[in-house]
Amino acid sequence: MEHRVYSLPKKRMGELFGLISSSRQLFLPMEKGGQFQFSRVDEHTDLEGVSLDRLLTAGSAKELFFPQTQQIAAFRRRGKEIELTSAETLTSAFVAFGVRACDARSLEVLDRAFLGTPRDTMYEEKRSKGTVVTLACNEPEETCFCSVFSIDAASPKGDVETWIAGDTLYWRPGSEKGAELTQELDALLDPCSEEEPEGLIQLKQQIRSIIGKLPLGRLSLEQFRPEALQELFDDPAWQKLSEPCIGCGTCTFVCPTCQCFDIRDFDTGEGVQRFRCWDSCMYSDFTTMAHGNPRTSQVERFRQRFMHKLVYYPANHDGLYSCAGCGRCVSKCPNSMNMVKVMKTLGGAQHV
Amino acid sequence: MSVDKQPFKPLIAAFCCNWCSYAGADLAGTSRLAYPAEVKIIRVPCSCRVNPLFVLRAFQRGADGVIIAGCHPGDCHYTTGNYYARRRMTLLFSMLDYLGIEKERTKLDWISAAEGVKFATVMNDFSKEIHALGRNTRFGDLRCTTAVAQ
Amino acid sequence: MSNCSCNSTNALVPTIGVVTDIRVDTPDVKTFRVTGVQGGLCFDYVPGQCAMLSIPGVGEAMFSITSSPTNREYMEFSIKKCGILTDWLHEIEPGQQVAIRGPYGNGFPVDTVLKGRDLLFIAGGIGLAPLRSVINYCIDNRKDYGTIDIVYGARSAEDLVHIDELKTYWNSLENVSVHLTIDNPQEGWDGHVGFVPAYVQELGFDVDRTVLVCGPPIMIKFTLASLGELGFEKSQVYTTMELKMKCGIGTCGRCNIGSKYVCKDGPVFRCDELESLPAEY
Amino acid sequence: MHNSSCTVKETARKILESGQAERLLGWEQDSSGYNHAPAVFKSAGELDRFIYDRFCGSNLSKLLARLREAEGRTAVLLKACDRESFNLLVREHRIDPEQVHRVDIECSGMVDIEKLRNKGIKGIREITESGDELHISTLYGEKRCRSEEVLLEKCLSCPAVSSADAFDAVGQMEERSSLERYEFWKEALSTCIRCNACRNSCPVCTCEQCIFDNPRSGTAGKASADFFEDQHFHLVRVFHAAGRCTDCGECTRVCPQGIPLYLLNRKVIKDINELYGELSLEDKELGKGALTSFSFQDAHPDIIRKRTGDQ
Amino acid sequence: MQRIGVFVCWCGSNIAAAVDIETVVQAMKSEPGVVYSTDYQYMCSEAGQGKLKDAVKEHGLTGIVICACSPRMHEATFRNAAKAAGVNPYMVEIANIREQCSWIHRDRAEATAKAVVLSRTAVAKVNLNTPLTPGTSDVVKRALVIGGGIAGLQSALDIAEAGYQVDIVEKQPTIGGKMAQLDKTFPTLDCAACILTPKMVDAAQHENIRIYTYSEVEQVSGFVGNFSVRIRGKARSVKADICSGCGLCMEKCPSKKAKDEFNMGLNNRRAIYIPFAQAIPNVPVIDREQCIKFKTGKCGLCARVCPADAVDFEQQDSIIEERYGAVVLATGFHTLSLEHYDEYQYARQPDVITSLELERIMNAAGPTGGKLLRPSNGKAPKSVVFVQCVGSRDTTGCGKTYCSKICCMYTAKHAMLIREKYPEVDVSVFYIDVRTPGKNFDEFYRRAVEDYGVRYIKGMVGKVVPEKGRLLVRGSDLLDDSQVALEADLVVLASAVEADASAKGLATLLTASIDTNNFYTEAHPKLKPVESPTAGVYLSGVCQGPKDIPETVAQASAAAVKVVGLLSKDKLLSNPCIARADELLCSGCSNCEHVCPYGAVSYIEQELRIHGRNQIRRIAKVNEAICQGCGACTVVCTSGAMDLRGFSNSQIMAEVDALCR
Repeated sequence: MEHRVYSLPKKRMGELFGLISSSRQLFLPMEKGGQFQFSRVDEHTDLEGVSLDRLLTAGSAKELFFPQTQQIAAFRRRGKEIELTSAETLTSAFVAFGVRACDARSLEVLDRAFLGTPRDTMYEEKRSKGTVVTLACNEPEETCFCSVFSIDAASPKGDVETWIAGDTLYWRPGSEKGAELTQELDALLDPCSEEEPEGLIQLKQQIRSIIGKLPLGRLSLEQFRPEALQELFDDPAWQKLSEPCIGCGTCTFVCPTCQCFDIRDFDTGEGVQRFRCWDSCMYSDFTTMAHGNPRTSQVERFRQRFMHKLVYYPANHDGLYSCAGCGRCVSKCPNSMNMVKVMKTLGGAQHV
Repeated sequence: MSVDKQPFKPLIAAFCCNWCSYAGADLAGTSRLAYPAEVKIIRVPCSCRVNPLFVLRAFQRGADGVIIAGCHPGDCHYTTGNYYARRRMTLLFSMLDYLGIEKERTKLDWISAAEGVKFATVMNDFSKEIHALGRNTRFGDLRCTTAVAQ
Repeated sequence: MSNCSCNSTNALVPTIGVVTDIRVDTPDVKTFRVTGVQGGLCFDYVPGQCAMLSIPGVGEAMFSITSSPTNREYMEFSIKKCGILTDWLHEIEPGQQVAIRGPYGNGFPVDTVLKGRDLLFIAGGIGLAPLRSVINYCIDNRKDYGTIDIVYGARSAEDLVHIDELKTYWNSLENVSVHLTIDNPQEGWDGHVGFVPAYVQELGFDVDRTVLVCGPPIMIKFTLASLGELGFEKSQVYTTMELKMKCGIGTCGRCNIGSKYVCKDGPVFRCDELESLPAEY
Repeated sequence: MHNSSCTVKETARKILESGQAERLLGWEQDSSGYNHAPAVFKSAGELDRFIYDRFCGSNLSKLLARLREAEGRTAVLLKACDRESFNLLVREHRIDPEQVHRVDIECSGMVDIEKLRNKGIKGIREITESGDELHISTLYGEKRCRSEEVLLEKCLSCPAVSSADAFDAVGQMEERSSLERYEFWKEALSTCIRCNACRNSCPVCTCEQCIFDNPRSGTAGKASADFFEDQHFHLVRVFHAAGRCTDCGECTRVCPQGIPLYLLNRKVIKDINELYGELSLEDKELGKGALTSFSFQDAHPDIIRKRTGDQ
Repeated sequence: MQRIGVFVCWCGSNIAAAVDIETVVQAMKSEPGVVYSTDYQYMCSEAGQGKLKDAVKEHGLTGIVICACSPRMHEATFRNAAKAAGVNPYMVEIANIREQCSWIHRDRAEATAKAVVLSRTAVAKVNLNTPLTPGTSDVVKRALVIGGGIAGLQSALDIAEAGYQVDIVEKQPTIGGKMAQLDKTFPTLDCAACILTPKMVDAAQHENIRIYTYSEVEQVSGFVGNFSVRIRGKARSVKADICSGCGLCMEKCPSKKAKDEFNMGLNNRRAIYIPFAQAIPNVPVIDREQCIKFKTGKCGLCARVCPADAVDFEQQDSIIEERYGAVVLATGFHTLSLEHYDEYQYARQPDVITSLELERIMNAAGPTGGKLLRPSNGKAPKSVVFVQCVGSRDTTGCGKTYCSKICCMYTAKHAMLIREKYPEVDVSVFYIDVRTPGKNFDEFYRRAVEDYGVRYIKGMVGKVVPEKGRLLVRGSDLLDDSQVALEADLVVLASAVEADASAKGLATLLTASIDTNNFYTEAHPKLKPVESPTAGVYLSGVCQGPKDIPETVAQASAAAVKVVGLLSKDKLLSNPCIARADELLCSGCSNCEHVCPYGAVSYIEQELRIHGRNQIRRIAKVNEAICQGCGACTVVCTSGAMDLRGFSNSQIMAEVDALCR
């Protein structure tokens, strides 16, 4: 079912945020400590910090659904006894506003990883309580390559899709959840008369024309097929590619689709809290087990990350790549090594 | 919560070198020189054994003040340990201060085995300072102490 | 804070079990008997599946269940001392509670492929642990399976786990043969001496059996070669890779070998499947 | 910068052609025009992709330390700010100077692409330099920017580039009240995602295994459950670098969250300078640092308490 | 996991009066690892220790916590009790609930709560304790004494008398040192040679003593109980074993221009010479820089006249390698060079001399045959002015900041001796303070002033000006608040005592630390004044700091006792609470080596297997015989590779955690 488009004067967005946050938690891209992050907004928040012009938050919207640390359980030990004192806490309903198309796609990638069998109930809980309001990318960056993965930044899929065209915010529910939220905001949102208002059509055209000009827009995925797995795995280029890699976790932590985690215990003195936290396949001890480590060199770890995104994941998920082309790794890698360079090097002759 | 109404009972970790300050504390005890029970001593061979990690750990685990006591300069059982400790702790205290953690929460003092009186005085004074500062809310670990403010 | 003991649907939240008995197998292997706090099994499982044991504050690790699910009273884990958690487990006494979650992985195809087949079990060292579950399952459902041959070796006689069961129980059963070997000669050992792969070749089994192998990677490698020489196909051979499991549910990102996830697609693999994967295990 | 870029490339070529070194550690050009990655060049032929321009901020010393076990000599290009870290790595035996052909190169300051972006410049397609101005061609039109406005933080205190005092910002921070400092750092450090970019790029952090990674250290931690853990991580990181940090600026450059880590490192350097001054010649010869040496006259830590500025 | 037993002591009412014992006992029962918790009136008593031993047996304890008095009191007691019960003594920890709890806290609830915390802290530590065993090492039963002055001789003689072998290494051609140059000694005025030379002979003839003169220590390795030392014996050019010491060679030697060092350069000696008549060994040495044969190849007169054919121009340095269990440093001092003290005209005026030069002038065997004569013209002086503190207590940076300690007394001695022998000579002394703390010292000084009429002027000399063949000494008289100018024929400067130049090099060889003045640092300024911080290295005499002869001898004997104590052991037991580096974590940075006060850390290249690959790594190794367990190294080790047994990082952190819980 196609939902209709609503509009709201841009200057009344503050009211919109107020209304949303009155019933649900609201997360918006805000400037904090010089960086752009999704931050919780409530009635006390100064909306000055809200930044919808800046394309990407430093970290992705993933952290709203799969936080960097998340408690699993708590225990108390007394003598030989172990008591399970609490399990995960429940999440209240929330809205993530201003999620870009790439981040929205990444949730689809995470869904497939976390919501298979067995289901990851912690993620499921967050996912079911969160409503994703996307925002079209008026000014894509040179680091963007979402179009390579057939993502349309001009029409970002989400529970609600929004656009800021000039002085107007256009709003279109994209799911039941989105429709529900839209209903709650009835008082503010004006249904548009046309199916697609003129301003919106223009904006989409404008965005698509820029996307057509993006320098990374023509990367090829042709080589990255499950059949080529072994060939890619054995490619000698990994050695050279991984040379600058210092084994930090920056790319994995800013990546919207990276999902690796570790489970750790923290002894508070009173009890033990078991939590999970992001981990990175780039870390030297990531796969260290009692019996050894199957990936002892950085080149193996480096290969694992990119093979996972470009080959292993699609092989298991109907060809869906575990990369959304957001470009965060392109701009954040300390030593300027990234997905794009990997794709260019291994992607065959068309890039040379 | 009712917790707030209880009078503030600080927790002070005191790292004492085995040869001078720990003996000084013993002398204070032998001389029945009182100092607050919130001061609790950890014995280390030398003040230079005190890793800044231990100091940070104490704060993380809810200590309100940390004091390190060693032999007077020139008297170190290992000749030079306290000189290294002095530099380390000066820089550590400075960094803690720089991060906005009250500088009165950390202290280093030289207490010899003969200075039972000094031991008690130093601990009494330090404890007074910590009482005046109140609970440590600027460095800790939320999971370890419910008292740390949000 | 809710005080639940806990009916959480979260696959990462364990339940509490209790260690009721500890048996010393070798100088560095002990077998732990675990039941639910109220007795009985903590959960149902099939042979070859694993469980995550943990002591909160110490660590969490995956172990294959070495008892057979036909035993409804308790589960057993044979655990080698090799890390922080296992060091700790080796120190505990009966009555100690542990956190446990599972079962994880696919298990051996005991009710499908293996049914009606002659079986050859080949294990080295602690590698007997997962196979023991299958062996006992087959013995308890004796009519469903053909002959059973067990080739088992360890560094020395002291390092053979479950030695009593091997010598006095399994070996006494009809159509069950136990072939033991140790790496180097030693006093008081009158059995076979030599590495497992060589022994397998020496014993020269017919190729109509289905083989289940578990042990150190180097042993598996050479055993596969020996089996190949005897004419076995890789597709007749199963092994388990539970050492690579971490979260147990295939999401933490560690267990993949190429596009296969040990937690989801394994830990039991047929060797021809394994062969098609990148050599990163 | 163009001239020196050609000279550096020429130098690199000579080194590889003459066999003075088996390989050369430099930078490889990226089509973005700014995202140049450190790279190892093994022959003069590979130097086609060599680049040295305004976007080669990374310090190659750490990567050099990783090449320790490579056969034969490695040539390395060292900017002024990188030389001290090189020296430290030699001092701490992480680099064998016998195995290194060291080339000191000139630098007139490196551009911080983040600063450029923060100026609202988006969709960068090409950057050219003209005098002290950068001309940036973007998807959204032509932009200009004075290069000195977008230099990396470390360049602002480099004597070759700027006359600014490296410790001004630290001094200003010290002037603030204790509570203000606390609030500042709480905000700054709580954005830390513990990606370890600062640590892994730091030439001083060359432990075989970091205590934060070692489950037996008692301090292991991967991610922060609260701000205090970030505080702890950065305190320990800075403290472990105390007396060794050469202010090469890598941590600040690489932080994906833009945390002003230099304010921490420079504070320690400032303290050491003010409290202990230069090392004695003898200590220097022995390879000691500020925390592995002492003087009988060193100040008592109470000097910190006597500082002005209350809560 | 341990099986820990907790024993809470009442200490009669000392603890029980302030602490509720039962609460502590009960609280410990739920602590991790504790399998038994009990109390007793006096744990340290036989019965208490018996209770401990019984509990170990009954409960299979592996760790023990005693909640009682200070570990400084009874740690050893309980460790021994544990040992007797079959538990490693280092598995015992003491919770100090008396000195640090019951004796200082009056509020019973508060004291009890604290006792619980202290006890659980000890439990937390014991949980991480590991059994430790002291290391052992062999002791080579031979001592090395470096320096053959009175200090070295005394140490050597005492060690030899105790029955141990001693080698003395002396860099001069003869033993005897500075004392041999002295004329009389204060305050008794007995002749130095008369008391020294018998000792020299004793040493030379002692069956347990070997003397290497004209020799220097070149290399030292090893550690307490087992030092390997390389000694270079410089070529004398005279075969010591066949030389009879007849002296013919010296008489005939045509090279006569060398300054006689023994006489402080006041006269000349031959190129082949024996420093002084009673020198030991009584074997000449050829000064190759002065010898005509060595310079031109011609001459060789000495060889021709030698009846024993002992002269050997071809002689090479000899190298002696020997192992020692202990080393005594007795390198002594020299006097500060006064070349730069222009105001005193020392370098320009021959009649401005140092006190040691005066010693030689006054000595009957000296250049003037004991007559007080001016070096410039050989005439008797009418007026002598002494200046004290030349280069001592000097904060201008020119000299030394310390007091040289002996100058006040020897100046009084000189003044007195001159006045006694030459009553017609005026003697004045410029001084800052007169320091005479010693037996009969002040009396001695007063005698100089009161009985011998030496004029003491409190004040410093500003300038010495040559005037009409005499010297005008300008100074201030602080007591009189006036400027004074004295005419003198001889000005004697009490130049500062300075550590011998060899001290620094030896300190490096032996990792014995020196202070800013190059005096050796003692292991503890009060309690270990004759030990250096390096185990097995002892200090004797002025090399440790200025002192007079009796003090030097006292210290020398003290050092000897320490050496004897060490050599009397067959094996050395080392403290097991020492540092150890985890080789897989060590990154070889050397920072631990830099801070170790004992030189216990060294680096080796070791092949390690990492991820199935062999790698050669530079890693730290702690010498267990040398490490004293201070822990300085552990804190500079950022990776935590270096840890201290008994006080490990994890133990202390566990204590912190338990304490803050």
